[in-house]
Amino acid sequence: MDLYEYQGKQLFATQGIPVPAGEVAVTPEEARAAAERIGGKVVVKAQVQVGGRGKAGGIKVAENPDEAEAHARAILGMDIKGHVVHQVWIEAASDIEREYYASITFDRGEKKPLVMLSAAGGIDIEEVAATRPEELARLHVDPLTGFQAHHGRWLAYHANIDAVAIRDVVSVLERLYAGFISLDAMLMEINPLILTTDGRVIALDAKVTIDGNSVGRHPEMASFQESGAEDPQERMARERGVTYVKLDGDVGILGNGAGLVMSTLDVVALAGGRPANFLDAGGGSKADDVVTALEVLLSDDKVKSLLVNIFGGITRCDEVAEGLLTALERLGATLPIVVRLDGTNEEEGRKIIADRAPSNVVVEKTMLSAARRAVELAKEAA
Amino acid sequence: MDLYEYQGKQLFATQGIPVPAGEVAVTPEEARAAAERIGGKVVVKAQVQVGGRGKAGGIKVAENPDEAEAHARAILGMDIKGHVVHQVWIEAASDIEREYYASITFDRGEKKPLVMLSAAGGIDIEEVAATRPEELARLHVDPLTGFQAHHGRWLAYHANIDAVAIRDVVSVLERLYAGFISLDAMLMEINPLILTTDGRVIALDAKVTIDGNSVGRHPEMASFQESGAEDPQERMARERGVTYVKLDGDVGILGNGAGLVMSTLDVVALAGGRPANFLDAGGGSKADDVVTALEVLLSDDKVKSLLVNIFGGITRCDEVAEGLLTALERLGATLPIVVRLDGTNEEEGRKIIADRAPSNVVVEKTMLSAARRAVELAKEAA
Amino acid sequence: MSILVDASTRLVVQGITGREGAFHATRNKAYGTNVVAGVTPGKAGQDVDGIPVFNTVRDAVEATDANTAMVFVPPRFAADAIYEAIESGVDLITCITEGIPAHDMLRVYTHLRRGPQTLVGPNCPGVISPGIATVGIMPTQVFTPGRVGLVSRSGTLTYQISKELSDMGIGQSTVVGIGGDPVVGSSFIDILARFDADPDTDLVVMVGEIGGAEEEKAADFIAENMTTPVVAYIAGFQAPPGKQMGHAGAIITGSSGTAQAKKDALEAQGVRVGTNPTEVAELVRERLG
Amino acid sequence: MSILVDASTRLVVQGITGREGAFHATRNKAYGTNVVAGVTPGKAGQDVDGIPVFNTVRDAVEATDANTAMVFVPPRFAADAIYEAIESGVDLITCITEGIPAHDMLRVYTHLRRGPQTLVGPNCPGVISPGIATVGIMPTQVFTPGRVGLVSRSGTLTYQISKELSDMGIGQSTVVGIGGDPVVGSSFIDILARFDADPDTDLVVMVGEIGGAEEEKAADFIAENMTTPVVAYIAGFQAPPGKQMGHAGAIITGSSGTAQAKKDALEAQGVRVGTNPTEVAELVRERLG
Repeated sequence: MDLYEYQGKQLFATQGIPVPAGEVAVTPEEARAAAERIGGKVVVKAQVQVGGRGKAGGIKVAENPDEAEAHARAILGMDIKGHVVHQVWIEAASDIEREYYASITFDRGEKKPLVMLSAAGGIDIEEVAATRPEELARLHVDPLTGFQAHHGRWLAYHANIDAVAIRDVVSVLERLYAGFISLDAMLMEINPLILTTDGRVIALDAKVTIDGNSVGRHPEMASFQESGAEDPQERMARERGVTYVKLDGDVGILGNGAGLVMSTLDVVALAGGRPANFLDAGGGSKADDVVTALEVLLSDDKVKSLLVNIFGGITRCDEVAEGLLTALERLGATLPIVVRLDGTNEEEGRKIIADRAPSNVVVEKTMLSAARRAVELAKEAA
Repeated sequence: MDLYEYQGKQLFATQGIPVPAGEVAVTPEEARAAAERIGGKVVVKAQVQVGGRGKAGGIKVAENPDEAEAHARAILGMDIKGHVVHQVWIEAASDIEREYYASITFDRGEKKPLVMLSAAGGIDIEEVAATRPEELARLHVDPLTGFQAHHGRWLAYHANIDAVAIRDVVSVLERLYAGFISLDAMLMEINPLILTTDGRVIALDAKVTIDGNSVGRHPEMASFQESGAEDPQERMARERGVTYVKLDGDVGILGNGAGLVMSTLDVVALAGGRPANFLDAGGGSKADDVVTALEVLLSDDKVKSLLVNIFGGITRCDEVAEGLLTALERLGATLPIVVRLDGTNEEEGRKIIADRAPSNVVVEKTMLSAARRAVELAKEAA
Repeated sequence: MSILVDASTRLVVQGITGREGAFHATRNKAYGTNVVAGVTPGKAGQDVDGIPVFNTVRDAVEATDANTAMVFVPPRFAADAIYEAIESGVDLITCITEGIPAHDMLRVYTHLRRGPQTLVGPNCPGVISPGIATVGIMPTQVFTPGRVGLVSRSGTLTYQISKELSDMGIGQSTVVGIGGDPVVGSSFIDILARFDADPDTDLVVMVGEIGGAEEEKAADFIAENMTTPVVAYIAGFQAPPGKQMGHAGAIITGSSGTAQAKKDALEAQGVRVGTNPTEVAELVRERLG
Repeated sequence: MSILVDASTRLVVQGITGREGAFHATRNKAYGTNVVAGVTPGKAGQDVDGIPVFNTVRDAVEATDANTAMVFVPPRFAADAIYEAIESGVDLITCITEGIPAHDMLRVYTHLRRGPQTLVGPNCPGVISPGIATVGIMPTQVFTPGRVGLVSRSGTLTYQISKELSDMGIGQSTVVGIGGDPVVGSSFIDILARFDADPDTDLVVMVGEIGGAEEEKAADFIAENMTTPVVAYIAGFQAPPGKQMGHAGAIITGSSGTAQAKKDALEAQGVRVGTNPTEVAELVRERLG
C-alpha cells in the first residue's frame, strides 16, 4: 500500500523524525485556514502518488493565506499524469541549506533492508546512483541484529554528510529504520532530507510503502486505505479481493494464479490478440470469486471476447463452472466466452458447462487452443 | 541489583502482567490508610530480600484496616534472617484456586534466556525440580529471534497448566519475556503465579534482579537503588564503587581484581589465617580507590593485620603506593600492614613505600610470603 | 529418483484440523505420502482420517519421528509455525500459507539460512515426486513419474507445464513450487543445485516470471555450476508494468526484472526459453532426444 | 609458536584517542605488535604515536588490511563497536571494556557464534604471545617466551601465575585472558582446543574461579579431546557465597559452581589442581619434567 506524502509525514512524526508543521486540506478555504494556523510562508503541495508533481505545477509557495487559498484552488482538481488531485498538504516553508537523500528499502534480492544515504539529494538521485555511485552510500542490515550506531556513522561519513548535520542525520536514519520495522514498510524514502539554514535536519518529503500483507496488524493505517485515483474497475476488483489491472486490448482474461494469468496474456498476444486486462481470481478461487471477477470484466465494454483459463489446485473446476453459470445468468452476458478447465475436478467442471451453459460459451481442451479461439472470436466481434 | 517484591510488581504492572492492587507503607498508620483505599481483605507483606518471610511471620492476612495496622506494627522492624523490615506491601487478598511457578533466568551456561513453568508452584519449586523434574517445563530461547507464541504453548502444555488458564498464562510468559529483555533483567520469577477462583491469572509474588551494568540506561530504576539491609561497611564500599564483602576473620585483605583477591583469601587460609573480608579495589585501581578501600577496611575493628596484594596491569603500583601513604596519613592507622606490589611500575611503587612509609608497613616480595607474614602479624596482635 | 520428498518422507501437518489442512493432509495421505502426524494446539488426542493430532510440533516429532512439516496455518500465525517447525528439528518445512507479512519472513529467513534446514515456500503449492509422495496442494493427476525436474515460482503455471510434459509422455522426478513471495525459503538456485546432484534427474525445467532478479542469478548459476541441462519458461511479457518502489526501487532494480531481460540473461548463458507452455514441453522433448 | 596473536597480527584499536586506548595502543606497539590503525569517529586523518586514525573500522581495514581489532570504547557503546568489528571482517576481536550490559553481550554472542570470527572478552586483559606481540593491557614484563599456554578468567591472577612461571624459568607460548563476564566470546574450551592444536604449546595452565560451570565443562573436554597436558588452578575456596538467583538460579546451578566442585571435577578427569599460584608453577615444572 502506497501512502500519500501527508500520511507518510504523519507516520514520520510518530517515529520522532522531524517534519515541517502541516495540515491536509481538501478545499481552498481549508487551505487558507491551515495557512493561517501554521503562520508565515507555507508550501501548498498536491497529494498524488506519482513523481514529477513539482514540474507539473503541483507545488507552490505561498507568502500568506490569500496566496495559499489561490494556489490550492489551482492545484485541487489538477490532473497530474492521470492522477487527479483531491487533497493538498499545507506546510511551513523551510529555508534549505542542503538537500540529502535517505531511504530504506526491503531488498528482495538480498533479503535484507537496504539503507541508502547521499549528500546529493533532490530530484536527481537516480542520476546520481547511475553516474556518481560513490556519492550514494549503501548498506544492508542484518534483520536479526538490526540497525546499529556504527551503520549510521559509516553511512554519514561515506555519503559526505556535512559534519554539522551528522548527528541529526544518523538519528533520522535510526528512527527511519525503527519505523521501517515497526510499521512493516517495504519502502521509506526521504527526498530531500534537508539541512536548514539554521542547522536543523528535516524530512521535506515522505514516500512510504507498507506491506499489504501487514496492514491488518496496523489499525492506525485503516484510514489510509482509501485511494482516489483508481480506475473504477480496478477499485471494484480491489474492494472484492481480486487482482485486476486494465490493459488496452479486447480479449478479456480471467485466470487463477498470477503466473498462469501472465502466461495467458502472453499466449493471447502470441496468437495475435490483445489482452484487455490482467485478472487473477486467486489461487483458491471459489464460485463467488468467479462471479465477482466476471462482473468486473464485463463492466468494461471494450471487451469483445472472454477467455476463462483455470487450472485447479486448491481451486476446484466444478466450483468455477458453477460460478460462471451463476454470473452469466445474473449478468446476462452474450459475448463469446472460451473456457478451458484443467486440474482438480476438471471433468465435473467440463460436464457442468457442457450440460447447462448457454450457447455463447465454448469449451477448449488446451490453453493454446483456447487462446487462439478467443482471439478469433474477438476479431469476429470487432 | 535485586528488587523488592513491591518494586518488581510495579515493573510487572508496567509490562501488563496482572498483579493485585497494592501500596507500600513504612508506618502502621500508612498501612491502615492503604488498606482503607484498597478495601476488603488485604495481605500485609514484609519487604525483605530473603526467602522464608512467610514462615518467619512476615506475611499476614488482615480482614480490615484495623488488622492491617496491627499486622504492620508487628512486621515493621522485624528481623528476618538478618534483614530488618523497613517497608510493608499492602495488597488486595486473592482467592487462590491453583498456584503455578513461572520464571525467566539469564542462563550463563547456555548463554540464552531460560524460561521455566510449572503447575506445581508455591514455595517448594526447588523440591519439584529435584524430585519431579517432568513437572517443571524448561525452554531456552534464541536471543535474536526471541520468545515465540509456540514457546508459550509448549511450556503451558508441558507444565500441565489447567486448560482454562492456558491463554492467560501464555500471555504472562510473553509479557514476562518482553520485560526481561526491555528491563535488562537477569531474573524474573513469579512464585506463585495464581489462578483465582474466578478464573483470573495473577502474579502474587515478584522476584526481579536487574543487571547492574544496565542500571544506567533505566532511569525508572534510579529510585530502586537504595537498600536498607546492608552492613555499614558494605554500604560505604558500594557507595564508593569498590567491591567489599565482610567475613568473620581478622586478616584484612585489599587486592585488585576479583580473581587475585579470591586467591589471596585462599592463600591466607592455607597459611592458617582467617580473612576478615573480600575487598576488590578494581582492575584499574587508582590512588583514590586505595584510600577508599583502606577507609572501609579500617572501620572494621576486628581487623588485626592488613594484607595489600596488588598486581598492576592497568593499575599502576606507584599510584597504589601513593594512595596507601595518603590513607595511612589521613587515617593514622597503626596496625601492621604487609604490602606486596608487582606489575606495572612495581619498582617505583616499592621505592615509595621503602622511602616514605611508616614503620608498621612492611614489604614482601611474593604473594605467598606476604600472606604468611600477615597471618603471623595478626596472631601476634590478637 | 527425486529430491526433497520421497518414500522416506514422514510428514507432520501443522494446522491439520482446519478446513484446508484436513482436506490436503487427507489427499496427501491418499496419494501415498507417509502422513504421520498433525498439529493443532489444544487438540492432542484427536485424529484426522486416522492421522494422530498433537498439541505441538515437538511432541509430534518425538512421538512419530516426522522429518518433514507442512504449514497450513493462517498468515499471522505462520511465522510462529515455521519457527516451531525449525525448533522441532525436521529437515524440510513446506509452507503453503499465502499472505504472510514480509518482515516476518525476513526474520524467519535470516534465522533459517544460518542452520541446516530447508524451507520451501511460503505461498507455494508444495513439492511432489510423482508416484512416490506429495507434500502440498498440487493436483496430483497432472503429474507422471519420470526423469525431468521442474521448479517454479508460480503454482498454476507449475500444473500447466507439468501437464504439458505429461501429455507428451515426459514424466517428472520432482516438481517444486518455490512460491512467489518477496522472501521464500528456497531460491531457484537452491533447487537447481539439488536437481543437479540428483542422479535420477536428466533435465530441469525452470519456470520464472517477471519481477526480482532470481532468474538472472539462476542463469549465471546454471552456466557456472550445472551439468544437468535446463530449459526455461518466463511468464509476463504482456504483463502491466509493476509499480516502482520509489527512487530506491529503481536504483536497486536497474533494468533487470522484465520478462525480456530474464529471457536474454538465460539465453546468453545457453538456456533455451520457450515462448509458451506447450513449446517448453517441446523443447524438453527435443533436448532429451 | 602461539595462538590468536603473533607476528602476522595487524591490529586496529577502536577508541584509540581515548585515555586508555592511546596508552595501551602505544604500549602494544612498543612491545612489537603491528598496530596498523586506530578508530575514533570524526577523527579520521589524525594519528596516535604514528598510528593513523580512521572514522570507521571498515575504513581502517580497507586501508591497512588489519586482521585483529581491540575494543576500548565505553561500556554502552561497546556492543556496537564489536558488531562494527565483526562486519569489518577482522578475524579476531579482543574486547577490554568492563561493564557491558549482559543482554547486549547475549545478542552479540549469539550473532558472533554463527559466524567464523573469534571474540576474546569482554572485561578481559587481552592476549599476549610473549616476545612476539601483545593485544591488550597486560603488564608485559611479567611474561617470557616459552612453550606453556595459559588461559584465565581473571586478569590479575593471570599476571600472578605467569610471573610464578617466569620466575621458575618457564616461558609461555600464549597467555589468554578470556574475561569474567556472564557472557564472553571465547570459553575455556575454545582456547584449550586452540592450544591443543598448537605444535608449540607443550602444556596448558587453566586458571578458573568460582561461579558458572565452565571449568566443569572444560574438565570433560580435556579428558575427551586433548592430548596436551593441563594443570589447573581454581580461586575462591574462601570466597563468600555468591548470591543465589532466586529458585530459578538454584534449579539451574544445582551443586556446581563452588571451588571444591570445580577442583573435584578436574581431578576426576586426571587434571592436577594447584592450591596456590606458586604450587601451580611447581606442578607445571614437575609435569614438564
